[in-house]
Amino acid sequence: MTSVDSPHRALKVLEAGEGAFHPVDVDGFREWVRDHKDRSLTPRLMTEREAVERFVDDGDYLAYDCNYIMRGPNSLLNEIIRQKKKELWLCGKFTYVDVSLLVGAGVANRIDCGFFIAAPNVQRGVRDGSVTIHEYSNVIMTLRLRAGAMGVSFLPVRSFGGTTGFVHSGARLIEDPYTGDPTVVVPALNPDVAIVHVNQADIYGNARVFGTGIAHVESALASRKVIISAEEIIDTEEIRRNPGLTSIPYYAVDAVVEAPHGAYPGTCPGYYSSDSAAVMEIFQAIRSDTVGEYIEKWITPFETHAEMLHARVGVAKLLELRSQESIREGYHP
Amino acid sequence: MTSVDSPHRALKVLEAGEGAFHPVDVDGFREWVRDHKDRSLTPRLMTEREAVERFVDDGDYLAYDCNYIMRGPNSLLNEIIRQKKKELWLCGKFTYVDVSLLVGAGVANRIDCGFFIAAPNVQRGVRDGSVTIHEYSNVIMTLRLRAGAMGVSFLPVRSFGGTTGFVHSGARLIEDPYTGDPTVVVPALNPDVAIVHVNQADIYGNARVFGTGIAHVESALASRKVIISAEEIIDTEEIRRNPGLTSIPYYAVDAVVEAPHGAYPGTCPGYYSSDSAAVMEIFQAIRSDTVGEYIEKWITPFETHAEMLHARVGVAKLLELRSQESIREGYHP
Amino acid sequence: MSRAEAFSEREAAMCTVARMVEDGKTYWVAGGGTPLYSTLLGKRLYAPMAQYITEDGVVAPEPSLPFEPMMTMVASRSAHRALAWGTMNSAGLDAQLGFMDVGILNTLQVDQHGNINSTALGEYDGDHRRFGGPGGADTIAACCWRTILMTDQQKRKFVRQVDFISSPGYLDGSPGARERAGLPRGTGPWRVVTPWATYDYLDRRLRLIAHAPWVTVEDILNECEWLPLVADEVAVIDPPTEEEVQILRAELDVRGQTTDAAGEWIIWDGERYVRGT
Amino acid sequence: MSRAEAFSEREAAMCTVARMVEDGKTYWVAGGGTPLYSTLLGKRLYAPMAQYITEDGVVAPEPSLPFEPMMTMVASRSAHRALAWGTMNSAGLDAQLGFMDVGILNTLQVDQHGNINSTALGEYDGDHRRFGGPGGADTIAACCWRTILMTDQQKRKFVRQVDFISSPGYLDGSPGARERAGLPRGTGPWRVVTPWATYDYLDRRLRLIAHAPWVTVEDILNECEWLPLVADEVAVIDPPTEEEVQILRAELDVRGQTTDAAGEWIIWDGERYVRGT
Repeated sequence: MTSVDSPHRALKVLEAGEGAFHPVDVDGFREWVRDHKDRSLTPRLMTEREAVERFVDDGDYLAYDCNYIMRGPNSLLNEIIRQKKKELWLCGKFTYVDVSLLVGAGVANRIDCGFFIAAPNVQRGVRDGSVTIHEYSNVIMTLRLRAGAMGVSFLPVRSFGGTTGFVHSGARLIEDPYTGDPTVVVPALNPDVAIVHVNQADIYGNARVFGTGIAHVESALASRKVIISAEEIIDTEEIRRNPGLTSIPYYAVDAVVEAPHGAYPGTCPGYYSSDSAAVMEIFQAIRSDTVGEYIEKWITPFETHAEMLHARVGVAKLLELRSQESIREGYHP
Repeated sequence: MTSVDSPHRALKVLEAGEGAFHPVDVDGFREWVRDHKDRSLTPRLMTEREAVERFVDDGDYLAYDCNYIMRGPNSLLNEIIRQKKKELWLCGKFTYVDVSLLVGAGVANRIDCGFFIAAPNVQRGVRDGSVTIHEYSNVIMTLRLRAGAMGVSFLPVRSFGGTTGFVHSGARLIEDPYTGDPTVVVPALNPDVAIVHVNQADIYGNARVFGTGIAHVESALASRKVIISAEEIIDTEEIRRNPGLTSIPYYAVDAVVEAPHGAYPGTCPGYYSSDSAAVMEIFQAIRSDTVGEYIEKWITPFETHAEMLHARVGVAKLLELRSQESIREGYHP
Repeated sequence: MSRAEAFSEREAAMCTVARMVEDGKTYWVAGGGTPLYSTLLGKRLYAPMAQYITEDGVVAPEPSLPFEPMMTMVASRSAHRALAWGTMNSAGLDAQLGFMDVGILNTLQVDQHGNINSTALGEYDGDHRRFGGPGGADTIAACCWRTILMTDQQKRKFVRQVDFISSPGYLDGSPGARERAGLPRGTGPWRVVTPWATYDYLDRRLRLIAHAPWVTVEDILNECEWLPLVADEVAVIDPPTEEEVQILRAELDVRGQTTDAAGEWIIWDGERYVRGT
Repeated sequence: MSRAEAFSEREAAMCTVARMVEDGKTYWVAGGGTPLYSTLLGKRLYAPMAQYITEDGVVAPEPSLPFEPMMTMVASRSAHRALAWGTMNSAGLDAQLGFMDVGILNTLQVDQHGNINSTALGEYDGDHRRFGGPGGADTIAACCWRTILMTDQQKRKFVRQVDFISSPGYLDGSPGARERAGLPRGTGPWRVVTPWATYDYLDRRLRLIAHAPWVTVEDILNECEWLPLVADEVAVIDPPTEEEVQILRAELDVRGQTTDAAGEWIIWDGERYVRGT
C-alpha cells in the first residue's frame, strides 16, 4: 500500500529561480519570537506615530493587505509616509494603487509582485534601476506567508511552475520526496513588519477580523513585528466571551492602534463603504504621475489620520459612508 | 540579502522512515474531487445508516477526532460497527478508548498512532500480528492531514526528527532546499473517509463548528468521502446570514446526518456535558477486555443512535446532561 | 429569445462566455470585471446551480446588485449571502485540491499555446513596459480544470510567444510540459473568447472555432500577429439576445463601467449586423 | 507560608513544578493531569502572568474550576474565558514558531539524555508491552524552548537508554544531535521532577540537583536503573506549603483524581518529614 518511491536516493533540484528573496531563517525567527514577542498580558495600545516609530525600520520588509480597497491599514501606511521611512521591501500581493504611492513617496524601492498597478513612477523606477521587482503571484505570496506562519522554511505549491515569474523568483523545482514528480517549492516569507487593520482588538492585541481577507492571519503570525490598527478597541472581557472570534492572538502582536475609519478611503465591510471619489483621486494621481501632490494634499499636512479625517473628509461624509454601508449581516457577530 | 544556498545541487535524503503509509497521490485526489464531489447545491441529508452504507467501504482509511471525549462522531462510529465494516485503517490521533473499541469490534486492524489507549485487545493484536501500528504523534498526524487539505504531497515539520517513531513512519529527513539544514518532511494524508461531528449544518453540508478542535476542517478537506453529523440542521438562509461562521464548505461534504446528542457519551461543549458514568463504562470495558459485552449492550441491539439514546439513556438523563453544561458563552454565536 | 439590435462588442463577448457557464460547476473568478459579469449572467439565465468563488475567498454568494463602482469584489455587496467566507489562501488551496472547475481570466497577451502575459511587454531584462503582474491568474490558470480567457481581438494580443509567461498555458506546447513544470495533471486552457471569435485548442495549439456574424475569418486572422489553427468548419457565434443585454445593463453592470469600457457598437440594420459607433 | 503537615508525594511534585512557573511565559500543557494542575497552581500563587495553551488550541483560559472528572481539557470548563480558541494545528504551529516557552510532560521512561518513552517497553520489533504513543508530547519536546518532565522516582523509569524514543531529549547526547535530526535550534529538556528529586542537565546528561527532605540522595540513586550525574551540592527541595496543598485540594483537583492517584503520603512528625501511608 505504500507509494513506490525509493526513499534513499538524492532529490534532484530540477530548476531554480534566480531571483533574490527575503532570507529564510526559521531558527532565527524562532529566536526573535523568544526574545521579542511579549507573552504577558501587557497593554500594547499606542498612537500610530509611536507604533510606526518603534516598529517600522528603514530597510524593513513590509507586509499588508488590500490597502485602498478593503479593510486596508491606510492610517498606518500614511504614517509610514509621514515618517519618511526608507527602502522598504513590499509584499505586493493583492495591492492596488498603494505600491505606486509608496514608491512615489520615496519609502519603498523593492517589490515582490503579486499584483499592483504599475503606474508611471514605478515604470520609471524599474527603467532607471531605482526600483527592483521580484516576480510571484497573489497566491504564491500568500502561501509564502503561510509557510512563514507555520514556522517552516518552504512549502510545496501546485502553481507557478513553468512561468517566467518562476525564473525571476526564489522558487525551485525539485523532485517530490514521495512521488518523485517535479514539484515547485517556494521559500517561506517572514516579513520584518506587518501592518493589519482589523475590526476589533483589545489592548493586548487579541484581534477579530470579520469578513473575507487575503492573508491577515498569516501576515501577523509570520512577521517579526506586528502593528494592528482597529476600528474598535474592545474589552478583554468581550474577547473572553467568545474566544472563537479571535483571529489573531495577542502574543503575535507588538502594537495596537485605535483607528476608526482607519481604512478610509477604502471600505471596511459592514462598517462603512468606500469613498469612491477619493479612491478615484489617488487612482488618477498615480496614473497622471502626480503622487507628490496627492501626498501633499492628503498625508503630510496632518499629524494623524484622525486629523486628516477631520480636515479633509468631515463628519458628514464619514456618516454618509457609514450609512451607505447598509449590509451589516455577518460583520457584527 | 538572499540566503546562501546553492540552488542547483541535489538534495540529499539523509534518513528515511521504513513505515508503510497511505499512498500519496495528489493528482489522483484532485481527479477524485473532480469526478465525485458535488459542487451543486444538492441536498445531502440522509440517515446515518445510508451515509455509512454509501460512503464507508471495507479497507478504507478513516479519519475522525476526539471520539468519546469532545464533539466526537460517535453516532457514526457506532453505525460503522453495526454495519461490520472490515479492515479500516485508523487515523489514531487524539483518540482515547475508541481504537480499542473498533479493534475489538473487528472493524479496524491498522492504526497510525498519535495517541490511543493500548488496551489488552490492541496489545494482543499487535502480538499476534492481526493489528498493525505505524508510529507518528498527534501533531504530526494533524499536519499530515493539513498537507492533504492543502493539496500538496508533503510538508516540512519541526518535530518528529530523532525519534524511534520516525524510523517506523513514512517521514524523511532531507536537506532543506533553501537552507541546506536537515529538515523532516512527512507525507500528506488524504483519508478515504472522514466522519466529523459539528454543531450546525445545512442540508448541503455547510457546517459550523464552535469551540476548539483537533483537525476537523483539515479532515473534511483532505478526505475523499466526508460524512458530517450535526447536532442541529439549520436553514441555508441562516448560513448565508453569517458566512464567516462556516467552518467546512458544502462542496467538501458528501453526506449530512442529523444527530442530536451525536457525541454521547462525550461532551458537545456548550450543548451538553459528558456522561461520566457511561464514559467510565467503556473505559472499564476496554481495560477489562470486555469490549464485546460493551458492544452488545450499547451498540448492536439498536437500529440507530436515536434508538439507543431512547432505550439506554432516556430523556431525563439527556436533559440532565444539557442542564449540567452551564457554560454557553462562545458556543451560540 | 429575440436578437439584440444594438450592443457593444464587450457585451457580445460576455454573452458568449455566459453561455459556456455550466450547472454544478464552480467558477473561480479573477479580479471582477468581465469574467464576473459573464459568470453572473450565465448563472442568471442558463446555469442557476453554477457557483462562483472570488480571490478573497467568498464562496457561492448571492451578491447585492448592482455593485458599487470598482467594487466587484472585496466589498460587502459582492460578498453578500455567501455560503462561506475564507481568504485568498483558502481559495487558492481549494483550487489546489481540484474544487475549482473553471477559471475565467483577462489578459494583455496570449500565445499559440495559451500562455498569458500580464507582466511585461518587451524584453524583461531590457526595454519593456511593465504591467501589474499575474495577480490571481497564475493560480487559476494552473489549478482550475479548465480556463476561459477573455481578451480583445487585437493583433498585438495574439502572438506566437508571449514576452513573459505570467500564467501558464501549455507552455512550449509539448505533451506533458505542464506536468514537467509541476502543474496539476489534466488541467489547462480550454477556450479563448474575444468579441469576434471563439478558440479552442487542438493538440495544445490555439484553434479558431467560431466567428461573430459581423466579422469574417479573414478579419479575425488579420487581427492575429501569429496565426492560430483554423477549424475545418468555423461556426457562427449566436449574437446576444435582447434578454441578455437587458440583464447586463439593468441588473449587472448598471453603471456601464465594464460593458462600455471598450469595443465598438454592433447594430442590426434590418438584414445583418454591422459595426457602428 | 507554613509548611504542610501531610501531603501525597504527587502533591509534592506538583508544588515543585508550580514554583518553576514564570511570569510572562507560555506553557504548553500536555494532556492535563499533573502538568496542568502544576501550571494552574503556579499561576495562582507565583506567576499570575504565566499563560497556558492546551493541545486542542485553547489560549490563555480562565478555566471554570473544578474540572469535571477526566475533563481537564477538551471541555467547556477547561476552555472557558480563553483569549482564543484554535485547534491542535494552531497550537502545534505556534509551537513551531517559537511562541511556546515551556512544555510540561509526563512519561513512562526517561533516559540519561532526557529522551522519553511513552510507546513501548521491551523490544519494539519483538516482545514488548505497548503503550499509548507520544500524543502531543513529541511536539512539545521538540518545539518548546524548555521542557519539564514529571514522573515518579522508580528504578524502571530512569534508564540508560529508553526502549523507544517517543519524544526527543538530547537523543544520543552529542552536541548538535537535535539539530542534525531537524529539530529547532536551542531547544531541549530542562528539568525532570519526581516526588523525591529534581534534575537538570549538564552537557546534555541528566544530573540530580535537589532531593526531597524525606529521602536521601542514596534513596534516589537506588531508584535509578542508570545513575544520573550528581551535582556537587545537592539542594533540599522546599516541601509543600499549607497554602499550596489547600489550593490543590480545595480549588484545583477537588475530586482528588490526580493528586491521590499515586505516591505515598508524607507526614511531618513534629521534627521531620516521614513517609507514611
